[in-house]
Amino acid sequence: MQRLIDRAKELLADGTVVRVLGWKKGDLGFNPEPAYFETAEALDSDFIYDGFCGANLSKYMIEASKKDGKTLVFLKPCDTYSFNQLIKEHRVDREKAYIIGVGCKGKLDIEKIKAMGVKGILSVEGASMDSECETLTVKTLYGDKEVSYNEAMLERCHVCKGKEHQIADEVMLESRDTKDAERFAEVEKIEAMSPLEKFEFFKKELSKCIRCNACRNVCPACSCRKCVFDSTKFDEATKANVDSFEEKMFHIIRAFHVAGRCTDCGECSRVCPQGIPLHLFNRKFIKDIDTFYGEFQAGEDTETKGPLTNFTFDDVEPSIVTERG
Amino acid sequence: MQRIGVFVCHCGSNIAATVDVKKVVEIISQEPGVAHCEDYQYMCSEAGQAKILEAVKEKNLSGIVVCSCSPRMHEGTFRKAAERAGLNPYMVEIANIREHCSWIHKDMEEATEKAVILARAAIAKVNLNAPLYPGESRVTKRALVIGGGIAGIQTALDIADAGYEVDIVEKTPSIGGRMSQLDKTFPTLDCSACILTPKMVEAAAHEKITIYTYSEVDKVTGFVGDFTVDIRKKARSIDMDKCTGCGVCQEKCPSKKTPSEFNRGLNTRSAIYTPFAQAIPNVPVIDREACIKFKTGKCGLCEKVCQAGAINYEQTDEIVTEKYGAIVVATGFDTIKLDNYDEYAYNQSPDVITSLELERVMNAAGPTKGHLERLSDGKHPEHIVFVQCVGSRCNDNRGKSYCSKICCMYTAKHAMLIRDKYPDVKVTVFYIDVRTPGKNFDEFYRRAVEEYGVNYIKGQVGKVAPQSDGSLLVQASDLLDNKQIKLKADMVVLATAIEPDPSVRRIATMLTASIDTNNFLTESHAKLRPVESPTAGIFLSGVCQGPKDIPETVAQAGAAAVKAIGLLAKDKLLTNPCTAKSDELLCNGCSVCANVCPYGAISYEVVQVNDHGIREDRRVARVNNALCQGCGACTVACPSGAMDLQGFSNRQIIAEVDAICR
Amino acid sequence: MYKINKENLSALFSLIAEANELYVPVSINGAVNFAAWDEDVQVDLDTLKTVKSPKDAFFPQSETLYSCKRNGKKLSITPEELSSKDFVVFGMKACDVKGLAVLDKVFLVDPVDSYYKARREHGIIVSLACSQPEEACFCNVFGIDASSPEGDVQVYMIGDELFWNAVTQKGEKLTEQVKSLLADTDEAKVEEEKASIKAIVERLPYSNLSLDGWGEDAVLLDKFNSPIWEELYKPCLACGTCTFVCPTCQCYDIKDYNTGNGVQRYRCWDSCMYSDFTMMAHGNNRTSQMQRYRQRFMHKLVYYPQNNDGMYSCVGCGRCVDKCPTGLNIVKVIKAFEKGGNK
Amino acid sequence: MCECNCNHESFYEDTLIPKVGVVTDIRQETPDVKTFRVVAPDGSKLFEHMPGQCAMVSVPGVGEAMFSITSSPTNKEFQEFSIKKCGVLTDYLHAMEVGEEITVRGPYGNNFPVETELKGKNLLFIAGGIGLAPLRSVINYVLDNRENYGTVDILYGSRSADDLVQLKEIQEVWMNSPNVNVYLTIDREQEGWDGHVGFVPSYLKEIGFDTNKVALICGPPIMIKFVLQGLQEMGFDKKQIITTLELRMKCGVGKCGRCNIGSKYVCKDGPVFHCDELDEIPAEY
Amino acid sequence: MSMNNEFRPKIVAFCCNWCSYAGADLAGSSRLQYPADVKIIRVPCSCRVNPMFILRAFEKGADGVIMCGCHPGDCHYSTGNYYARRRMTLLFSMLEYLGIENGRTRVEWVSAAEGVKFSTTMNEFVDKIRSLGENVRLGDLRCKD
Repeated sequence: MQRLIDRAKELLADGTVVRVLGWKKGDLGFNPEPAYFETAEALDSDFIYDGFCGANLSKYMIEASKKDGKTLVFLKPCDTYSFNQLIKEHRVDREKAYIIGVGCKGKLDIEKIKAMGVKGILSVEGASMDSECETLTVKTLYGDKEVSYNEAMLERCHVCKGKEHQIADEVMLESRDTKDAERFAEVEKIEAMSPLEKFEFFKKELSKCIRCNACRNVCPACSCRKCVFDSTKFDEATKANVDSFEEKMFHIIRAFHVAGRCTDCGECSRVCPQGIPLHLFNRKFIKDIDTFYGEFQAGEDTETKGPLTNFTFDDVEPSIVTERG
Repeated sequence: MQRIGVFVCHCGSNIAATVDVKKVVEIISQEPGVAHCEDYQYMCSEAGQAKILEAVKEKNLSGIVVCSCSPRMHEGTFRKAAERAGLNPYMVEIANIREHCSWIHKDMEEATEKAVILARAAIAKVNLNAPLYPGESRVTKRALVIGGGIAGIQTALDIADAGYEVDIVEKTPSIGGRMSQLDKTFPTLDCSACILTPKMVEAAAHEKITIYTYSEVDKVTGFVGDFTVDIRKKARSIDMDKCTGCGVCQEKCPSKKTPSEFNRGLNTRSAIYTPFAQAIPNVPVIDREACIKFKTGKCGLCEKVCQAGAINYEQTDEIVTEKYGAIVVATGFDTIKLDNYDEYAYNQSPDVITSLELERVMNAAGPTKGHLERLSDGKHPEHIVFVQCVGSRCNDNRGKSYCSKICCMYTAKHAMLIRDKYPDVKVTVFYIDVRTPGKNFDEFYRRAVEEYGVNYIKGQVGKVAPQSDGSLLVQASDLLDNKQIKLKADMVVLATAIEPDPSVRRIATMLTASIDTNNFLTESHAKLRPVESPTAGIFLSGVCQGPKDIPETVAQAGAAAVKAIGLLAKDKLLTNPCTAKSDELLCNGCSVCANVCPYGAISYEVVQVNDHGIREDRRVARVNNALCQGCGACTVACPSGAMDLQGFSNRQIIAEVDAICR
Repeated sequence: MYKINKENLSALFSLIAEANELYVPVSINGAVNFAAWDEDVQVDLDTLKTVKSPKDAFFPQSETLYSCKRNGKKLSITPEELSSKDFVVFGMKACDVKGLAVLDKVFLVDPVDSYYKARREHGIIVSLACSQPEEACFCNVFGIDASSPEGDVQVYMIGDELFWNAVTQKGEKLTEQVKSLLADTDEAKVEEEKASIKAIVERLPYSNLSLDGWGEDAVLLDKFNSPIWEELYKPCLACGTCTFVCPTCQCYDIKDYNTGNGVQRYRCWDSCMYSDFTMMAHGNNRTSQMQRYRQRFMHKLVYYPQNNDGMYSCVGCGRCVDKCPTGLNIVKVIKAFEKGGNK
Repeated sequence: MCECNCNHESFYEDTLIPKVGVVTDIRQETPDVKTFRVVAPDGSKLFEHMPGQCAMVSVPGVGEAMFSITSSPTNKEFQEFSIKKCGVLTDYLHAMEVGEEITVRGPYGNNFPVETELKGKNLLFIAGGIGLAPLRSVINYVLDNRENYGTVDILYGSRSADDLVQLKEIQEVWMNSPNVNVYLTIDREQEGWDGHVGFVPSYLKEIGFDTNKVALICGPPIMIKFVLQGLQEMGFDKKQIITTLELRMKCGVGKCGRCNIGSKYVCKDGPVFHCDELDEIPAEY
Repeated sequence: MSMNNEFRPKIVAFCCNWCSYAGADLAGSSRLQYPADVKIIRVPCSCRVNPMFILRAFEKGADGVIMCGCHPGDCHYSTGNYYARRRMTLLFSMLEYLGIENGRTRVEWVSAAEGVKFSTTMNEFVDKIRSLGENVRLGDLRCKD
């Protein structure tokens, strides 16, 4: 981590960048926040990069692109897909970014640690990039607990897209291979359910939704200046939290709008205060796109036409859905 | 919020018989925003339109809903009426309560309820309508005629005479079409070739007309006034400029076994051939399927004998791309296949022929040099039986439901000609009805019966059975005497139904012109716009629109020409104002809309915006209204809803959905 | 003081549910929230904090105010019926109960909100002491005693037993209804538990948070104009998580829903963090996220206290600390100002 | 359930539940301003109010917005709202016909202190454009209780002569009332206008009022800013100047959180403020 | 709605102006019957149909939604229906994934000549929706009162 700070200071000092977009230490040791640093002092005192720095900083680059001067941004391998996609959509300015691709050993989900019954967490040791990242020692008000690093990882890290950065000016720190699950396994499990089971499953999950919009606002693909659900364009800005329909509409359309653009960065599921596995919507579209139109990974590059802005003459007919079922 | 006037049309009894129009008015009057509601017999009539004008003036209306026939029928009429009333023409919406309601439902209560809902949807939409203003587009002063039969030739001549360039595309090696296959024409008995050939020559010689024979339309893009068409000139294997039309190649060609298309397969032709002697252009083509050179690589005789050196085996298809302001479809017809009519033994006996084949038999240039003879053995026939309505007016799905219109007359013609030339031949005609509506038609038919002693029997032929002695046994019912009869005949001539040329489907698709279930091209209005397709800039000439005889075809060809001339005479056309429009405050500049636009109508620019106090430079989409055709692909691709389609906006469609589902 | 064995909880709930609607913390696929009780739900009293505070039992996230029908040009209005059935919210924590006191000062002051008032009148609160407070808790900072929650009935979960102490008349009435299941007991164990809770509270990481410079006596414009806000707001996503999990946030929107047969005018939670919150026909009071971010905390820590005799509009439940997607929260705000000399 | 729409006596009354109002008169004031007269379906007045108060006018399914009540409380028959066409709801209202029904709830907010502070005082009204709407209520109240107040000066300006609202009343009633001076101005020269031309703040300076007055001002923010400067230059104390804020409100009852500025809720504690009070709250209005 | 003996579904049909709407017109002028439950909304092209419209219809109480456009290759705007085809395939697949009954949504390509196909399709679709019954999984309960 010190290497990151030193390199950032260098780039600030030599004028390559005028600010640094990274993570700032939280007050509890496991709640860092995305932050801008403009001085060496600030970097020294507040910068952090460890297992809890899950936040994908690429979306912040939309605002940073409007500012004068270059911004140094730290992007994990999975974040770089989002950044590429944002370049493709003209939402960020490549010229305004100095990208340090930063290694990743899998990011942690404090909610998962809590779900293991660990209460009153004061600090977590073993999450720094310097450590082995195999076991975490959790100090709590009610004694110390040992937790497996792997088991505390975010869902997305178990289906990691790989250690490669898709775009970067330089790469620092080693990454670790964390993939130990099939990306579409969960989707397939649902696909195998009966219609009623599927419906009950999603109904239950979506009944938790509080329409806080965290999933949308954190999503690098949901970069609309004004979401259709906030504008009058579709007369659909209703805000009501009614189980019967609103959430379904919101989540289906949100997933549809990011279909072919979603890089599967997993931020939506990470931030959902109710722990709704929102990636299951996006990943379903990804799976369908792969099946129907050939494999496609959004954010692999900045040029390719997305699957929904493309077609072939012999695409499958919509009736495939009925025939398949 | 509009002040809306709703007008419910009875359409005589077309609507009013199934929809309780008064009740619709009663219910709709109570809808919010409806300031006026009335019904009328015929809204499209002058008096009906006057009602709109009056109500707009009196009630200060700002939006109009007409509950009537399909908007494809009268949307334009009512838009014009609104314009005369001082409203923007796009403040009109049509609720289609005829084609989509009264005509397909029987239960009055149900149909009325549906009519109310359709009206509500239109009201909901018009509430969100905004005035739209058309832009302008230029007109290419050149017309394309697809099909080089009498219809196409006549249309081309008329357009060319008015001073505009015309191209004819004909798929066979020569222009002339079906008419060139006919022997004589009713009711005057002129020689068909004698009246057609001069027209063919005139067309070929006309400086404004370019003829592409052995060619097909490959691709059509663009829109009224500005079509771009790719014409595929199929490889003729002959250099047209060099060929002198001497005909030696055809004589020498060793491959002579191909059934002649022109003679309806009654005899054969060579692999290198002109379809008939008077063909225009008088340049042969090589049928590569039949040509020995193409099949085996050996031969090349024609090349050797051609003194002009016109044979070119290397020739390939050539694509000519040309721009047109108007397109006339004149693709004509063919007779239906008789595979479903085993009872007539058409496939079993060569002596059962179609009327069109009889034309060739009777023709001096035909397979029998004009001698009437049995094709099986060349024997002079003693008795010929004509069977009417073969595949026409059919109520099962073996044939066509419509009347082919020309059969009664040409059968009378055939019978008369045979009796005139061969008084010894007995002629019997089995008919269901004899239809002779036309100038001098009935007189003509009566002459056949009265002067020439043709035996007309009202009845249906049940079976034609070839006999071992080479004759045919015709079993029929005599409907007037109500008895079964059996006749011995030497030849049976089937008045086979006609159907649009099969190529028309592909052409209609390219032109986005509508066709009906029988593959006839649909006219824009059955009565009032019979020669125009609903697709702007596409006109209909001849049998492609419906069965007709020659004078009717020529009349329609002229009418189509006049419509095309009317279009070409304009310097500019008003463009459809229902184009996409981007709200720059919502636009993300993500380019997704441009990615799906088929017209390249969307570009991006950086503009300074004031978004509720936030001033910044943004990359935003701009729509070129001259290029945008209003498909709406961009509006769905746009995630933020910044891109919307004027006239079919998101909120308008949602308002319709809501109104329907409420 | 009464007690009941935990094994009998289900019987207790079904007895309560006989005469009342009953809301309890229910776990749905791992997320615990208050929900209507029935025999099939998975009651979870061990998780300290529900994701959403139980405020929506009293101030629902969405509620219809009235329906409006149009008949020709005539309008008719049918107000929604007020809640008239008693309901019990079982397991509210001290902070959540205090949260209602904060809402009371909004909804029960003139003009009184009838919908909220009806629910308050019919709502019976069974509060549960926090035997294991967690790291994000700082209710003590606002003078709330986690070991002795307010409410109509206080409940303690100690070992295998649940201790039941009716505090108010409503509480007594409820106690009567379930008395058949309760056994008399003394307060010894409860006192022990209280002391234990207090001891833990003292060790909480935020227990010493200082509110100096905030509240009734804050210099409003100094705080408002402080440059510190500029430093704090940037990671904010402008989502509504903090406001929707908060027990004291009360901002709402009033909107129409067209059902096809008429219009339902409903009220739903809104968030002052949303970019379009103050966007109104006549203009927009707060156009930047900094302004909106500042508004939320100024309201909780300055405006509200100044209007309500020093009572803060924060109860230290720590839900925003737990749930903010980018690690922002009210504690960080208070600390930042402390570091900046409370200016 | 009660299906009546006149009174809800059998019902609880919640301030969020509106009353049905019938539009009995619509006057086109300017090209984009109409004045709507509203009464209860039984013909009675919807409610009583004080000058400066506002009400929420709504068309169900279309929208709801706050408008100041422009009629004077001394009018015992009806309420009036002068509404400028500027959005979905106002578009709808402008398309309405006499006899249609809307919903109204209120009155909301505080009022100009006509019964306390202003009594016996000389009054100076300064309005720009549609800003006359709330002041008209006060002016008519004052004129109807003429003996309770001193001199009345009215300075009113608009973009053009066509944009002056309530012109008929100004000319026929106000100009003919005792001890009332009306000063009209328009921004730019216009054919057929022989009155003053120029912006309100500069006209204010030209006229030059003495400070023995209370000034009541309402208009676009830019006008208020310069009028305030002008008045202070003339020696007015901020305590002598009363204004009413733009109606950026939603619930009207000080709870929904939108118009919360500092410790004030504009809809409840305002919209009428003394200018010195405004200095004490954050500049978010 | 379904109270009086027979269930009358609400069905929204989006028809492109050039092919399917004309096909529906032809069905009309050919007097080919199909149930009045079907209400047609005219759109310029199938690519104008936003998934929001379809979900909106279900929200407001539709029991089935069918989209008709020109046959692939025949689009008046040349490519519109290709985009529509991908959009609808993905949307329908998602709806199926969410447990919405298969068959409540359908896409059919109907040309202007296919009046018979239009009416047959509508008859089939109405039968299908009748067999599926009322749409409860995607409707907004507030619209049911």
